[in-house]
Parts: sequence; structure tokens; C-alpha cells
Amino acid sequence: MSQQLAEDDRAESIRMIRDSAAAIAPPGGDLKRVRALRFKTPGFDPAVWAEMGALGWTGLRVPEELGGSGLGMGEFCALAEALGAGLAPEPLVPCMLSAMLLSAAATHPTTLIGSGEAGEALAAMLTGEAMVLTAWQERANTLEAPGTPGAARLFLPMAGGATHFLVPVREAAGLALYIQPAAGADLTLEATQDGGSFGTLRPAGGVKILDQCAAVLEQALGEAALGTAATLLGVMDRAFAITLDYLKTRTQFGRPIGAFQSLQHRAADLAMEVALTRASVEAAAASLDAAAPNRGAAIARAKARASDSAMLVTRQAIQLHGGIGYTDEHDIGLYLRRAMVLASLFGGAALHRRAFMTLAPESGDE
Amino acid sequence: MSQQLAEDDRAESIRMIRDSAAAIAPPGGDLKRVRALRFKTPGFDPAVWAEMGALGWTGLRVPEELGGSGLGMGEFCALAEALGAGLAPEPLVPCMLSAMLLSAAATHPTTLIGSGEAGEALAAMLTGEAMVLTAWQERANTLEAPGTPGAARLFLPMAGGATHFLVPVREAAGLALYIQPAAGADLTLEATQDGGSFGTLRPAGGVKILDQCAAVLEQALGEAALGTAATLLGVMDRAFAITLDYLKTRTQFGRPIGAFQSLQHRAADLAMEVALTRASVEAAAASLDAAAPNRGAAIARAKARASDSAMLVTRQAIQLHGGIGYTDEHDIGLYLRRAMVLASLFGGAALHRRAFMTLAPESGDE
Amino acid sequence: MNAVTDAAPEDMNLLSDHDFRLVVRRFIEANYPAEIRNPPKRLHWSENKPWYMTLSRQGWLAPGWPREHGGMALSPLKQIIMIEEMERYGAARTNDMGIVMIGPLLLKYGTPEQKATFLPAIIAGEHVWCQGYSEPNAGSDLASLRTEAVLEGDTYVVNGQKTWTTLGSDANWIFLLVRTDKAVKKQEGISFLLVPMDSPGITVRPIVNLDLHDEFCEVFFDNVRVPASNLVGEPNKGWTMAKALLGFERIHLGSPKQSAHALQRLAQLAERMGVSEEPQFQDRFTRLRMDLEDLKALYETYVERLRRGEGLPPSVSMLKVIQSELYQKITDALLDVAAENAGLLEPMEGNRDLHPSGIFIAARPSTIYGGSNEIQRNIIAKNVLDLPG
Amino acid sequence: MNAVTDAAPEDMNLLSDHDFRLVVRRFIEANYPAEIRNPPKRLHWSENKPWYMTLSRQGWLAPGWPREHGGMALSPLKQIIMIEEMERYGAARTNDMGIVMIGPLLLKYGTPEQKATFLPAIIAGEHVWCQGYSEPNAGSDLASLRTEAVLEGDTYVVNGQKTWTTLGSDANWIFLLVRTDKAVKKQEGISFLLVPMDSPGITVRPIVNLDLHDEFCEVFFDNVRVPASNLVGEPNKGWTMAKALLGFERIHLGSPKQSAHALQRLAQLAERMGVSEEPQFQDRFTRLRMDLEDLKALYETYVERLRRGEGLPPSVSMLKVIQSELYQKITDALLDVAAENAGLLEPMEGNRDLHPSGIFIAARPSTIYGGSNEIQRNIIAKNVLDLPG
Repeated sequence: MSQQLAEDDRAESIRMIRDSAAAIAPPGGDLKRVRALRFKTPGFDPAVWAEMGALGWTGLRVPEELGGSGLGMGEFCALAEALGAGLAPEPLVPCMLSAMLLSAAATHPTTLIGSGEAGEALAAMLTGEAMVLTAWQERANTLEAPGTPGAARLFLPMAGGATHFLVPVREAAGLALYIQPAAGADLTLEATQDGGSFGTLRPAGGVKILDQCAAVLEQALGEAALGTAATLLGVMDRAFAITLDYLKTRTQFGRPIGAFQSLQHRAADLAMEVALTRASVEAAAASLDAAAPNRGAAIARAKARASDSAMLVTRQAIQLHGGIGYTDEHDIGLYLRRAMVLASLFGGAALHRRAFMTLAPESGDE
Repeated sequence: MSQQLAEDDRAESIRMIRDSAAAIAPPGGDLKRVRALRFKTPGFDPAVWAEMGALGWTGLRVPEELGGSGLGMGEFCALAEALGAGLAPEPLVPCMLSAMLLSAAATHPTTLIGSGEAGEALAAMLTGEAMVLTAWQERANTLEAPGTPGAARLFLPMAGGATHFLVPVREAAGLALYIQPAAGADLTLEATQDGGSFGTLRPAGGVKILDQCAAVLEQALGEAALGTAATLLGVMDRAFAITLDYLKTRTQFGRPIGAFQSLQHRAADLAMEVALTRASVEAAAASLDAAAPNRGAAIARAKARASDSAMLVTRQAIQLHGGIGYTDEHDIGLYLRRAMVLASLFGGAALHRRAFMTLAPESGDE
Repeated sequence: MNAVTDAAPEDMNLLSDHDFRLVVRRFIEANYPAEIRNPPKRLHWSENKPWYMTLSRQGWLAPGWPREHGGMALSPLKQIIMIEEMERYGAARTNDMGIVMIGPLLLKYGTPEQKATFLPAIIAGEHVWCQGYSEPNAGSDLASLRTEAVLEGDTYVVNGQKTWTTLGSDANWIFLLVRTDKAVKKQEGISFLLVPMDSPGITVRPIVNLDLHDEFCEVFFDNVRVPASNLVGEPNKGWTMAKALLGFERIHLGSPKQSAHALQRLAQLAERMGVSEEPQFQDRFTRLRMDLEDLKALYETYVERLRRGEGLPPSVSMLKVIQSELYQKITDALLDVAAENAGLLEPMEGNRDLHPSGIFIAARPSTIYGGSNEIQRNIIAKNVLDLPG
Repeated sequence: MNAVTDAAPEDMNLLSDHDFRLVVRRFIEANYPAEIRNPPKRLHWSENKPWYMTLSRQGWLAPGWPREHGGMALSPLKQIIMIEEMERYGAARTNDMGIVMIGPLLLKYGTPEQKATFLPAIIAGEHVWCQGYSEPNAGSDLASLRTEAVLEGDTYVVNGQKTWTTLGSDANWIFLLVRTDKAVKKQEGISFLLVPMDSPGITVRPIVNLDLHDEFCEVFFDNVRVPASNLVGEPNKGWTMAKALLGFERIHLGSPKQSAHALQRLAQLAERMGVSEEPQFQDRFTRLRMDLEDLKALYETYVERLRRGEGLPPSVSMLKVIQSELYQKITDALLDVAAENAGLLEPMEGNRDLHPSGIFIAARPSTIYGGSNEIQRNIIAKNVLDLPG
């Protein structure tokens, strides 16, 4: 009975998160804001970023004693999905990763020189003043952070708007974590298809805030992968909804094109992809929140499914729109572009399939 | 101009072969004969086998000086396709392989004890008295014949009706070829889905008819793979034709089911598979007949395509027939069963893809 | 009877889900006949009658029926658990048409006399039922059926033909959809009739299927006389009643167990063929495993609805499509891995677990029956996505 | 002009196919501007005019036109060879609507005056044409177009909107399908009209596409006055004429070159990403290579028909579907192999050959334009397989 009550509370808290997301990404809202921010630096709106802080989103997963809400991945995924549906460009998922690292640094029992800096940066991010990105990636197609000293760190989303970078560095004692301010950093930007950018950072200096960050980074990367899967769920779900609308209203040969059976069956196929992705993402979030032993495999499954299905759904969304879908002025193309960027972020489908193989060794009889 | 004439002659000879095939596998003919032979030993009709000899089919590829017609793979594939369409159970393709080996033995310059036996067996096969199978295969999923002395030889199609076996045996000097009579051989039979059987032979004794058969065997195995691809082309082509007929005549919801767009598009997809297979098989036959340097890769492509497409087309043929397609009394199931047996014979799709990778190393720019 | 199940309460709903599962599991393990575990084909009455009667004696034959009629009155979720445990152990499906179709129909629409006559006979294993819905020209389009029943006095005279009647040659009763009014549009004018199989004028012809098994029959009706008292519900309301029966059973068509079973066979076969460690096989196998896990996650969301006491929405059709197509994808892989052995009619080496062609053929009907996947996609498009007609 | 091409005969049909190919190849290599080889996007007139004029001077601009109008009168097969050589070298398609659409139309249906006016202007590069067929509500269903032309005296007054007009902002003439009779059924009542782009009342608005390039335009017509002498053929026969133009061009939509090009890029990208030797990549790449080779074999059977002087059957639609879907399968693989680089807007490392997202987006329209693949499958079902309407 009390378990049932807890479940009901949980469902209610997720419903509230979804409702609050409408403040920034209203269902059916237009994408003028998104278009206006495209292909400009920093690619997102600092005022909206501050609002996200004020709404408690940046600290959603941060422990309450550090000023966050201490909520679970169920809540975070619901939020990420809603923001994905609205194509919000603000980099909430990568910053959630940084927030988890900063939380670990701020509460670490060993007093390091930098634990104060960690707390300050975290507090500033929770109010939306700061935007902290973690510069962990040294090559494409990996979820491993070797922390090679001096190596360039790649694929930092929306890095033009960052205020600080967290940089894991391999030292004799283990993987340490440094914080360096973005001002004066050696950072180059490349535009991405969705109108944002990837930054490449050549790290230098900074203050050490953790001696050993390997375990917490690994966990946070998994959570970021799942958060990205949830974002992709939102992207594909909304792209599919827009496409369904189009099928019902666009006429050819005297009928709405959605009356043609071949398109009906294709729509049914896409609906099944969305349903499977939703089930997979929600199951992974639940297994993370329950600290279930198979949570690593569940995350791998959710991100693999979300990456493949989001590409399938958004590609087909273009196809089903016909010529108009190929214009930049129609919003449906924005969904494809976002999916193209997110599908491989924090690991693409192939990488997560390999991870699943390792994390979920086949059992003779389950 | 003379090249054009030769091409026209060729087309005419292939047309004649197709016409003559109608004697045994008439287009649109019923499958009573095929059904009557199912699940009985030897699984085919010796009288028809004799007729195939009389029609010159068994010796189609055998040089004229040995009593054959000396025709090419273009002609043989046309014949195999027609017999595949009619589901003729007589093992023409495996016997063509044996005929090539016997031809090599009968004309080999070195006189061996057994060259007379080779000639006699070949002559008897050309009249349909003999049925000679080559027992080359020692494990599943291979096109290699190691010739291990004493090892069991597997997957001999319709072996219950064989009169002789050819057995390659590894000796110090190379891969030798022996002939042994079927009478008294240690042979066991297992029923196959198409109503025939696979034999397992434990070879013993016999007379050596070739010292070195590795090269001719490798070539003959390639030709047998292509002949099997052509047979599968006939199987899928006819299965598709039967299905198209059904789509035009079966009504549901007051319309022929072939008027439903989702089934129309599926039919279009199957038509494309058949067309690609035909193009691939015919191109491979042409490259073999022209002794083109890429013929090995062309055979691999044709068999891989034919195996995959035949399974796809016959599976969908069942699906499009609905419940009636799942009954044993409807002929469409016979096509699925034949495809199930032939898809992996002389190498399945995966094996031939690996072969293609080896035989057609990627070129920077073709 | 072993101690644990004897200790179970009469109302099994009082047990927690977990305890209920254990009680059921132990009973099955203790009582199910070993020789018919995981049968490759649907069993005939002569083969599964002993297990049917064991369940009858235990009072577990009719999980969904009210207790006053010999049922267990289990909650939908506990019914699912029971089915899961049966599937887990490889218990064969019995001749259950009486339990899952006729029982619920009579409970809802039957007269007191009909209930009193038929329900106990089902529980006792005296009446074995088969279904007479499909006709040669009314497969997916069931409403266009043509078998007709003409009322002469207080007797219906039935003429026509039914097909795909599962285990028709085992049954002594058949329930029929028959046309009783040809003047109205085709979904109307259909009635529901109960007919003894030994009525003069009935001929049963088994149909041999691709698996060379005679699971199905054709049933011919030549002036078969049926008392009007064997009509269920009102005349010409048969279609509505038949549709109402298709309720929560639909979730079973989407149960991941079939795919899970096939995937285990694939792992075994790959081991036997020596390809388990090949990267290409591993990649394909991993994709299938992940697909299966995602299907399970989706299936769970529907079980969760039942747990909350909600009904099943039309989107449950998605489960059926996903499960049946995954099942077939797995059996495609079985054939590929088997290589030449894919052509063998019988299991490899006499080992029933190594029978790639058998599973492949057994998987064929899953996309055809229970509403073909084409029909299911129509349903998804129209009833779930609200696309125009 | 180099020696080899100077030595070519005036009637190039006299050359063997092989020699013809070499002559064409050498001319292209000697004369094509290096800086516009393999352009990632369709070039504007300002960019491709020099090459257009080079071809014009050489007399090679209009391979299919009769020689008295400045064409080459090449056989269909030699025209294909010419296109193959252009594609092989990466020569850009010019603004060729005058050559491939208007020229053949006027040659078949034009008056002597129309031929004398328009054909030389095309050859001279003075008239640059664009096509006005599609409308916002008449895409795949072209016959339902609504732009109308009302005859007032000897002048048509045109009102309406065209869209997907390729390089419309480069053209000084447009050819239109317009509705001239609304009383008849929709395929009838359509006429073919030639209109100067500088006519008062015409507005051109470029459309930016997913590739962020302005290849297409919308063209608006507001009381545009066109002399009746600019009508081609009979009034209300425009639909028939437009359909007749879609002849042997259809084979080009199925040319394997696009897929072959993408596959080369895939090999390069895999090399750069260090995955060329991974078994999973090799398996996927091998499948794509084999698909491409089979497409080439099928394409050859249609080229062979042309070689024999036969027409192209409706089944040529298959080539378009197979090629465009293979092309997209290859670009899917490009994104997967690129991993995070798939998200980059510009080429990787400034290397135009490493631009996975660019090719992926460029491949999107191939299944939409030229008759969407859905329409092509309808054609295959109805006109090739003879399935009922």
C-alpha cells in the first residue's frame, strides 16, 4: 500500500515537472525563439538559462543540501523529453552532468584547495549565472574519459556560452578533476546542424576540485546518455505529432494523404517506434532510480533505441511531408537537424549496443 | 556486328532452352507430380531423370566431344530457373557439378586407372541411367573441400537415388578424386523440408579418377552456387506470380485485396527483389561465360542476393496468402520449403558476402 | 497435491502477487506431465486431457470465471501471472475454448438454463469446444461471413462452411457465428449459435498445415438442425457479442514469451554451430536481445494498466505486431545460423531444442492469425492515431 | 580545343561507343573548370555559364536535338555515355531546362516561328529556362494544379503560384502548365505557356532548403499578360504534352552514380574514423557494395534496351526507387560512422570529401522529387504488376 502511495507521489511529481516545462517549451508552441537563436553564438538564450535555474531545473538532480531538488531520473527524463519536444537549445543535459560532478566535489570529505570553487560554481549554475560544461571527450564515438593531460577536449555543446569547464586529468593517484574559467580559454567553435555549436577546448591550468572523479564521472555520463535519450524521445514524439497533423490536413488526389493505406501503415510503424522508445527510456529511468543492478544495460538500451528511432522517425517525417519537408522554413526539418546532433551525443546506437553486450552478459534462461 | 549476331544467337539458344524446359516444368503447370514424390525415397522420378538426360540437360555443360552440348552458364541458368519455377526435384545442379568433374577426369592427359570409369559414369549419367553426386562437404556453411580421409560427407541432396559418389580425398600429391558405387555405401538419409533428403556418406574405397581435382572442383562449386541461385530465381519468380494472381482474385471488404495500397507497395518491393536477383544472376552467368576476371565476385553476389531474396519473397508470399498460405494443401508453401533448402545449399548469403569481400577487394575509384 | 498448494487460500486474490506466483509455480512443477513440456505443436485432447483434469480437480481451470461457477475469480493481473508461469514452465495450452470463449459469453449473455447446462460440463471436461468464426471467404473480413441459419419453427437449419477451426476434430461442441438476416448490412444479421458436433449433417475435415500437423479443421454444415434454445443472446446480435469477447485476451498476443523462447533456441543453435563468438552473430543477437527487452518494457506498461484496474486501449495492437515480427526476425536468424541444417525436416541430432526449420514454420501464422498484422496496422492508424478512413 | 576533339567527326554517332567515350572524356578533362568539379550543391547560372558556353561553342550542348537546330542528334545510348562521362568527372549539371525540356517540346509541338525564336536562343545561352509545373497544392498530384490563364483577346492573363522551380531566380524564361478550362475533368483543361520572367506581375521568392541553399524558388503570378502566340501546341493539351516529355530521361533518376559516389565517401570517412577494419563496418559496407553492384546490373539491362533501340517500360520506375533508397541507406551509414561529427554543419577538417551531414541532407529529396517513391510504387503496382485500381 505504501509502495503504491510512493508510486502515486512519483507520478504526480513527474506530472508537475511536465507542466512546468510548458513555461519554456509549450506543447504546440511556435519555434520562433528557436529559429532566432540558430547559427549565432552562444546558440541559446542566457535569460532562458537563468529562468531554468530559477525553475529549479538546473539543480533537479542536485542534493537538497546543496540547493537542488534532489529528484530522480524519472523526473529529469520527463523534463528532458518536454524540452526535446520544444527543441529548447539550452544545454540542460550536459550541465546536469557537470552539476553531478560539482556536487560530488562540494561534498567530498577530503578538503582540497578547490572545494570552495566547486561549491561556488555549482551555486552560480543553480541560479543560472554560470554554465559549466565538462570537457571529458578526447575522440569521437566513446564514453571513456582517459583524461590525457594536454589533449584537446571535443564536442562540447554550446561551448560558446560556457562560463567554466570541468576537465578530468589523469594523474598518478587517479583521474582528478579541474575547473577552469571559460574566459581566456583556448576554445574553438564549429557550427552544428541544429544551429548550435561544438567546442574544442585545449585545457590549461585551472584548480583541482576532486582527486578521484572516475566513478562519479562514469555514472554521470550514463545519466547524461539517458537524459539525451529522453530528449530524443521528445524530439521524435513531437516530430511524429506534427507529421500526423500534416497527414490529416494535406490533401492529394482529393483525399487527405493520411487516408492512403501505405502512409497509414508507415505511421503505425513510427508510432510503434515511439512507444518502444518511451517504454525503454522510462524503464531505464526507473531502474536508475531504484539503483537496480541492470541499470547500465537499461541505459545502453534506451540510448540505442532512442538514437535509431529518432533518426528513423525524423527522416520519415521529412519524407511524409514531401517537398515542403525539405524546406528550411518548415519546422519539421528542425527536428531532423536536432536528432542528427543528439543521436551520437553521449554515444550512438552502435556504441551502446556494444555496451549492452558487455553490461548484460547473456544468461542461459532468464 | 558479328558480336551482335553472336549475342542474338545466344539469346535464341537461351530461349530454346526455356521452351524445352516446359516439357518437364510447364509454366502454370500443376504440382501433382512434385507432391507425389515428396517425403519418399529417392524424392525424385528416375524416369524424368532419364528424360532430362535424353533432352541433353544433364550434359548441357559437358564438352561436345564427351557427348554433351558444350553450352554455357547462360543456358544452364535459364534451364535451372525454369526447373526451379516448376519445383522439379531432380538434382540437376549437383549432378552438373559431378559432370564437370567427370569431364575433367575423362579428358585428363595422365592416364589413371580410373579414367575409363570416369568416362563410363559420365556416359551413363548423360543418358539418365546414372546419377552421380559429389561428396565434397565435411561441415555446414562452407564451400571448401578439405578432402579429409575417412571424414563423413554431408548434405548430399537426393542421395537415396544416387548410383555413384565422387569423393575428393587429400593425398600427399594434392586433392585426388575417387569414384565409388552407391550400392553398398555407408549412407544415411535425413528428410528435408521440400520433401527430399540430405544424405550423409561415410566414404570407403573407390577408384581414383583424378590426381588433382582442387582447381576444377573449386570452379564447379562456383558454377553449382550460381546454378542454385538461378533455381532460387525461378522459385521466387513463380511464387511471386502465384501471389500476384491471388492478390487479383481474392476479395476482402468488397475489393480484391490487391487493390489495397499497403499490399500493392509490398508487391512492388517484391517485384524489385525479383528484378535485382534476375539482373544479378544473369550478369554472373555472362561474366562466367566470358571468363571475366571478376566472375568469382559476381557469383558470390548472385547467390547472396538469390538466397536472401528468395526467402523474403516466399515468406511474404505466405503472408500475402493469409491463412490459406499456411496450409500444406496450397502450393505456395511448397515454394517456401524449397527456398528453405536451397538458400543455404552451396553457401548461404552470409558465406557469399564474406566471399565477395575477399574476391572483390575495394578499389579507391571504380 | 502437495503441501504448499493445499495451504493456498480458496480466494487466491488474497495472496500477494509474489506469493501467488510461487504457489502457482510449485503446483505446475509438481503436477505438469514432464513428457508434454514445451510441445513443438498444439496438443490434441487425448494428449492434454490429463493436465486439463488436474487443473479441474485443483479448481484452477477457469481463472477468470466467478467462483460460484467453479472459477477462481482472479484479478486480471493474477491471471497474467498464472499464464506467465504456465509459459515459463512450458506448459501446453489446453483445449481451452470453453474456458476462454464460451464461459465468458454465457456468463454475460446466457440464459440461466444455458449457464446451468454448459458451464459445469466445461469444468468437468465433458464438453470440449471449438470455434466456428472464420470462413473461406471471411478471414480478416469476418463480418462478410455466409454460413446461414434459417429458423423453421423452433429449429435453426444451418448450411455453410467454417474453416481454421482449431482442434475441431477434438471437440464435441462448436460455437458458431451464423447469418440469420441477409437483408441488413453485413455486421448486423449475425447470430451466435451453440451446436453439438455429432449433429447429423456436420462433416469435419482436418487441414494439414505447413508444419504438417492437423491443428485446424474445416467444418461443413449440410442442413444441420439446431434447437432455437441454443441461440445465445438476442438474434442478430452475434457480431456485437463476439467483439465484446475480445477484451483483455488481446494482451496475450503480445506476450514476449514466444520471442524469448525463440531467442534461447537461437543462442543454443549458435553454440552448436560454433558461431557464438563471431562478431556478426553477436551484433545480430545483441540487437534481437535489445529488441526483446524493449518489447518486455512496453508489455509491462500494459500489464501495469491492468494492475491499476484500467482497461486495455486499442494501442495494445502494437504489442501484437511488435512481438510477432520480432519472433519472425529471430526465426530468420535461426535459419541463417543453421546453414544447410535449415533445410532439415526434423530436429538436428534428435534434439528438439535444435529445430530451426520447425520454429521458423511455427512462427509463420503469428503475423496472420489473431487479426493479421495488416489489420492491426489499420487499427493503429485509425483507432490510435485517428487517421482518416 | 585540343587535337583529339578537333579530330572528332561532325556526326559523333559514327564513332564506336568506346571511341566516343574517350573523345568525350578528353574534352571534359581538357575544358571543364577545375574549381567547380563535384560541387556539393546545384550551381547558379553565374557559376556554370562558362561551361555552358564552352559546350555551346563545341556544339555539344544539346546531345538529343537534331543537327539542323544545333544539336548532336546522338543515339540514346551515346547520350547516356555522355552523361556517364560528365558524372564520372564530376561535371556539374548546367541550367539545362531549355535543352532537356523546352527544346524537345518545341521540336515536337512548336510552330516554325517558335522554333526559330527559341531554339537558337537556348543554344546561344541567351534564354535560360525554368520549369513551372508544381504548385503548393499540386505536388505528386500534378493534375490538380490551379494556376489559371484566361484568354482576353490575343493575350492570356495568368494568376496563381508555382513552387519548387529549380533555379528560378537565374532564369529569364519560364514554361508553365496553366489551367485554361475549369469545366472539364482535371487532367484536361491544362495548357502549356511560355512566359518571360521579366513580365510585369511576376515575383520570384527563393526557397531555402534543408541544405541551406536556394536551389528552388516560388514564382507568383499576378495578372501576368502573355501573348497567345506563346502557347505551345493546342489549348487544353498541355498535360498530354508534359507527360510525353517524360521519356527516356526517367532512366537518369536510376543512375547508380549517386550511390557510387556516396559509397566512396563512406569508404573515405571510415578510413578517417579508423573503423575500416571493424567487422561490423565491413559487413555493412559489403552489403552496400553488393547492393550497388546489383543495382548496376539492373541499370545495365535498361541501358541494353536503349542499345537495342527499344523504349523504356514502366518498370524503369524500379530503378529510381532502388537507387534513391540505396543512396539513403548509404548516407545513413555515413552518419553512423561519423559519430559526433554527424552533427557538424560544415565538412570535417575543411575537407569537402568528409561531409557526412551534407550528403545525408542532399540525399533527402531523392525519394521525394521526380515522382515520390510512394508514387513510383503505385506505378509499379498498377502499370507493371497490373494490380487493380
